[in-house]
Amino acid sequence: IDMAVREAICQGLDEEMERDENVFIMGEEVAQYQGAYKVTKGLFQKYGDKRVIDTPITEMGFTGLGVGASFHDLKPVIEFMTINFSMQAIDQVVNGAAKQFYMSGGDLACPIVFRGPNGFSAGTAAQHSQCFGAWYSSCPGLKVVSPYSSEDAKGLIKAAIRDPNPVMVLEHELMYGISFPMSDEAQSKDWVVPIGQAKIEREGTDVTIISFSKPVGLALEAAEVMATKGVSCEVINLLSLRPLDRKTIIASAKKTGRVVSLEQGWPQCGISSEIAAILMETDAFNYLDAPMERVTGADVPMPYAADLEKAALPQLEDVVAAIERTTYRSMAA
Amino acid sequence: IDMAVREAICQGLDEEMERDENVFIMGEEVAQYQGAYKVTKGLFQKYGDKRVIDTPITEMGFTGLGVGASFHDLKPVIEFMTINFSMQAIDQVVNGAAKQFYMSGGDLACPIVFRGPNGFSAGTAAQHSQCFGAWYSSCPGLKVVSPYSSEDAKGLIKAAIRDPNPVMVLEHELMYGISFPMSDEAQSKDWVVPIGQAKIEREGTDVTIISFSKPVGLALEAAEVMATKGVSCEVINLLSLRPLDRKTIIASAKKTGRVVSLEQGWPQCGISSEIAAILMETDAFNYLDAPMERVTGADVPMPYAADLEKAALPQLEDVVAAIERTTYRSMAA
Amino acid sequence: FSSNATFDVEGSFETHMLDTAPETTVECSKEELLEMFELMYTMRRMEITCDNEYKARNIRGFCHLYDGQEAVATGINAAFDPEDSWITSYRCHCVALARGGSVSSVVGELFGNIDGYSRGKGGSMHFYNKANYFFGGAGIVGAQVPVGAGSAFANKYKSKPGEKMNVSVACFGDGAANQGQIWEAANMCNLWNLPMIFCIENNRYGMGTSIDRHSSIQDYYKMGNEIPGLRIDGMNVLAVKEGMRFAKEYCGSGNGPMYVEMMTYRYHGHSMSDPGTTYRNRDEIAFTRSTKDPLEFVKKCLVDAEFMTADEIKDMEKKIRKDVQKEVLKAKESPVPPHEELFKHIFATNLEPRSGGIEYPPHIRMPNYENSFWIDGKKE
Amino acid sequence: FSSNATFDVEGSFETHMLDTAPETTVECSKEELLEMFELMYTMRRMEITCDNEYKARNIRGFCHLYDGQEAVATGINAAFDPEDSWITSYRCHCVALARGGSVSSVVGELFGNIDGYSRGKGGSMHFYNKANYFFGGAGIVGAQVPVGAGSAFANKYKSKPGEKMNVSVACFGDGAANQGQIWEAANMCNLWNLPMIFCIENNRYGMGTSIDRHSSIQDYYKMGNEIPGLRIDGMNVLAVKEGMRFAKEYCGSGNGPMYVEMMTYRYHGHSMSDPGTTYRNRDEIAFTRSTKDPLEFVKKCLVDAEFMTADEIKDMEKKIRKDVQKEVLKAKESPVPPHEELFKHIFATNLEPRSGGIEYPPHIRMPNYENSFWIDGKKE
Ligand SMILES: Cc1ncc(C[n+]2csc(CCOP(=O)(O)OP(=O)(O)O)c2C)c(N)n1
Ligand SMILES: Cc1ncc(C[n+]2csc(CCOP(=O)(O)OP(=O)(O)O)c2C)c(N)n1
Ligand SMILES: [Mg+2]
Ligand SMILES: [Mg+2]
Repeated sequence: IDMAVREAICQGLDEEMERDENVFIMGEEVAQYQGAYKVTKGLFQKYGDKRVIDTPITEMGFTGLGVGASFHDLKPVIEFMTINFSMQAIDQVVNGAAKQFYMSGGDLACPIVFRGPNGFSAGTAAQHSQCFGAWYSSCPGLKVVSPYSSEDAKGLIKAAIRDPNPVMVLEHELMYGISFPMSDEAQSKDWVVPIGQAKIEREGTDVTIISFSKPVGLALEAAEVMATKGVSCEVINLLSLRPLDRKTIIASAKKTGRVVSLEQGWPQCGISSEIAAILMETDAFNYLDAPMERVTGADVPMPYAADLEKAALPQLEDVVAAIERTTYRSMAA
Repeated sequence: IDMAVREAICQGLDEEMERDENVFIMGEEVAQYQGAYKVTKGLFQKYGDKRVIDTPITEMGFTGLGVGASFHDLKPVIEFMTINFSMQAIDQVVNGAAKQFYMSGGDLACPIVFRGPNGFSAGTAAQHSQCFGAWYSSCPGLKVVSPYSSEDAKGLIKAAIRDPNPVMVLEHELMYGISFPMSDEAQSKDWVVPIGQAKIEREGTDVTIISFSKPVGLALEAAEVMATKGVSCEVINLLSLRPLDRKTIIASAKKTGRVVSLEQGWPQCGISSEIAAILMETDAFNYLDAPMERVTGADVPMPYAADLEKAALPQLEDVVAAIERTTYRSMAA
Repeated sequence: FSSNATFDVEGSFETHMLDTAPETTVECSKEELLEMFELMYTMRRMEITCDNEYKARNIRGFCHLYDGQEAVATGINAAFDPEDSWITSYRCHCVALARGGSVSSVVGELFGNIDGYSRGKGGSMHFYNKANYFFGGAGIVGAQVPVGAGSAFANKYKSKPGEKMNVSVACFGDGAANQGQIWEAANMCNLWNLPMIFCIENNRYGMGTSIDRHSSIQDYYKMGNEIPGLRIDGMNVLAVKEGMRFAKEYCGSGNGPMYVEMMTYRYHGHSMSDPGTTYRNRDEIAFTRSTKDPLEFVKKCLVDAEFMTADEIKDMEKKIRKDVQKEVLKAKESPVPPHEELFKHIFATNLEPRSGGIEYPPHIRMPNYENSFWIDGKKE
Repeated sequence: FSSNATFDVEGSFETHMLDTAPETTVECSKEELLEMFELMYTMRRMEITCDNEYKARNIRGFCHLYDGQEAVATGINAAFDPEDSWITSYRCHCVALARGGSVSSVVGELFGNIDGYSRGKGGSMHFYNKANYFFGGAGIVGAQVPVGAGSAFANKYKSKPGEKMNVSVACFGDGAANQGQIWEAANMCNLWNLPMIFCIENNRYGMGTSIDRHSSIQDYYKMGNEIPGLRIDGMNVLAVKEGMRFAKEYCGSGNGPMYVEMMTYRYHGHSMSDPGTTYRNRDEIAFTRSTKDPLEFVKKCLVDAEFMTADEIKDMEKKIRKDVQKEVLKAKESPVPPHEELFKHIFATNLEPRSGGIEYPPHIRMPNYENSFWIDGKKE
């Protein structure tokens, strides 16, 4: 069957709430309104106001409250209406949740899930379009995952809820309505996507395209285009930004010898930068036939006008061009 | 003459306050207490409570207030007692200040300075030791500078105050008490270090060490050690993390063919990662004789115990080892 | 026949921690009342046009409409001097209009055109007009309030001792009102006696959540605790004007800040994606429209004071509708921003509006290889 | 001769928005009062030892001492059940002690030794004891308060309807009290009737800033606005105990949160780098010490009730001083954490304390090349 990403997340939440009565959902408009993007649809009806809780618009407060609740072995799932608003609460996420277990010498774990749509969403301009992949993934103690398909989305939210650590789930608003096939396994209550493992979405031999979240789709499109040109692309869907699956990245880079990274976020100190560093510092480097190319969002606050917005984001031509560059450009002797 | 970094910053502030009565200082304990680290010593006495203002411990509030004041062509200099606390205010810094000019289509500039000690400070553990270089430098619209010496510190704070954009000045607590020689130019009221230009602290021919803030000193030490081993190191003091001076980085990489980056912050998506990406995506790549090495803080929340703390931070041996690795390891054919 | 009339606003106010109160009558000239009506009706028509254009897919993203709340912005505008500062939330089209925008510049922004208020770069939530002391437009709930306090700070900083100060108002919603940064700003304003008005537009819902579910204090004008408060009938533009005159007088005189609560209502859903009928019933909306509509109220005032006849008002409405249409057409003719705008206005070069040139980033990812490498804005 | 005595605490309380109030007398047994004295004196000696050890450079970084405020933590401890949750600021040594720590584990942490409270990883600001419902120790001003509200939330979540709930207290300073997130937490606790006590330890200064310069409301017990408040003489351990009993009863019964203000004083500077004498004068400190010292107060109670003679108290003090010394020596014997601790306890593997093994990062920068490349915790 096919299932939209929105429903896949909701199904994952539902199954985990059924499985463990300590799981509760908290956030703005998650209950009676069913979620600003309807991700939590039906859960308030099913679990009531004890476990599906509408909050005031006070991110710092309810994030801290969730952290405290998690100390009692409850499992809060905190929805940020968009991850942009987590900036108001980022001290609680990073200084509170992420560092907690370590600071306490292992006494006090913080099993909490943060989730919500991350990064670009059409026509919402600079304050509502920031990608937080790089920032959060830089923080030891936090796990950071980012699904692409419905199977990913369900499996990762379930993994996040079962994890005894703070996990940030970076979803993508423009993916909520997209449908993907769900395998039989993925439909089962036991479907969990392990955190820390990337997925090879498409095998290939000539170039590796590494991405996460929505642009994985763009990578797959680009791979199709390149196939018609006789270039075989391997597409890696990172799924987890921390821990980052260096093994898969390195193995694929060694295999194909060419790497293109692709993300919607800003370039400087982004996930692509980190991939460049990994390739530099490991023996993958010796297998590169061309330097890595990065394709990222433009280095500007997101503009509103449609044309500018398009120019600020990686498009198919950009990815294709980058792939082609890696085949022109090659290592210095 | 010699001058401690603390006094150099204070002198810069003083000169700019004298020059422009719209400049004011605001933060916790900046006035009567003379600054938690005594950076603003004497300014309250000289300029009074109109222009040197103690705030309540409400970072989000006074940062927003500073942003609003800047809209009236005042020039707020906001001190964060440490930059860690800017996390409470980061939404105002990034969504407020940094994106403002762009979002308004160029109508509304936000001339504001944020400053304070960034990153590691001895024995203060995980919540008080985070480096924010990478995060802030990823944000278009913000300028980010980080001084090493007293000349840097004075010249950059003055440049920041004169800049019509929001500027984040990342100082280092453990440098405040360190003295450096001040040239005649640097002692003058006209001493301004241009934002966006790196400085070559030491010229060399074999390896380039790129760093910022306190570890520039470590890089210089390592260069001394390597000199005794017959290796000539060029040391780049970035000074500005945004705009990042790619030109100087690239030119030096081309010249020496070997690059080691050095920072105290976490590795993932750090400034070192960005340098790796720059080397990958430009023709500097073709000049590399060995892959770049990064030397960074360990990927852990900062522990308290002295030994662990030391292990969590780059030491001289680490830098030397990395430099030596770049001379062993070389490009694949 | 006098061209001034006196209107009764008795019962429009409640006070908290105040020894004085606004007047219970308001005098208003024909010209002024007409002007208010014109502005309010233009707001109404503009917002309805936005609704249509949004549905026609000419406007994208979020779009928060102000119809129902027009009396608030109009009354504030009438009470304020042009040099008084104003900042509000994302629900800002009509404040942008009041503070020196044309309908075509507002709607043009929503169309993403270069002649839009923010050159097409801001969209619905991001209008600013520095020359007219209008500072947004803020997408982040609550964030505008400390920023507004910064205007109050600047007003005090620049004022001469003893002189009346210009004031600053920050408008925010009932949903925003419990944001911690608002309290942080209130504390500083109170400590430092800043001329600041915290203006809560209580339209009874923060998105789909009614005030009793998100705020433990529902008398918003008392939220300032020891800070004086004033509740105003926000559907009555004359009461708003008088209340804000009072607040401006109080705060501008160095008495410190004030909390002002406007009792109002939004007719539309929260934004265009919200039908606005699942969490409140249609009767409530219809009842408010029929009994409390701020436009009907002004019209009644115009007729009662014999400033205008019903027919004259109809003619005027017709004219305004036409004007709005014309403005929308004009907005549509504006071109979209050229590509180079993408890299313009990231950094200012001085404090004049529109300073700063195009700053090509050092490295641009472009389909065209030739365009992809830049150093200092030039190809490598 | 009864081993119980009744003490007068009349005048130790002020209330806000409350119909009831704490009792004006407190009954206390000899054992209990002795226990309180023992704890308080141990706290005092421990903090003085920390001061010395800091000056001897055996303790690094920040170090915030609690001497002068001992009655607050001790009184809370006496009023609370072990399952009541407790969180406080960085000034947390003595709460850590009250909640199941030994002097050696507290001081050992400050020495950075492996047998320290947090295995040497947390230092002065980071003590936690999950088993004893003690949740820190927080380095970020104000941040502990919403977290404490999370404990209150969990208590309600886990309670059966109609049953008395365990409560949660978050202690914070007068300087912290205007942090916005505290108000955000207060609003939620009030909306949802959470059993939460907001406990302000008003020691009259936030670092070097006196309350009149950082807070527009100086009656902190009224800061909750419509939330009931209670001001307690925080130098009187019996009043603290009675006041907190009252607050626990009130909040635990489902009446919602309470603001509690403890009037107290810190003898030391803010932290070890602050002499604490530039922004307040020595007379103020000396006067408080001589007239309000919380330890002198308990001693007087012990003698007045004829529980102990002055000489017996002296002997007891001597014994405690010796015990503290012994504990410090013990702490010093503990080794520093082995290097592998650097990569331990980054992630938990389950919810039991100390779960999670060593997680070598995938790539470690090490002087030794051989050790520098790792995949999955193994060398490449
Ligand atoms: C910090 C933050 N959290 C959440 C949102 C999403 N959001 C936008 S408007 C809104 C409701 C605000 O309600 P209210 O303050 O009453 O204003 P109104 O829309 O009624 O004018 C929410 C939750 C946001 N923009 N910023
Ligand atoms: C968010 C934040 N801002 C600033 C600091 C630095 N700081 C630590 S303690 C303190 C003063 C707090 O005073 P108060 O709340 O009265 O507590 P007390 O120290 O008196 O116990 C400050 C400013 C911090 N740790 N966190
Ligand atoms: Mg509202
Ligand atoms: Mg205090």
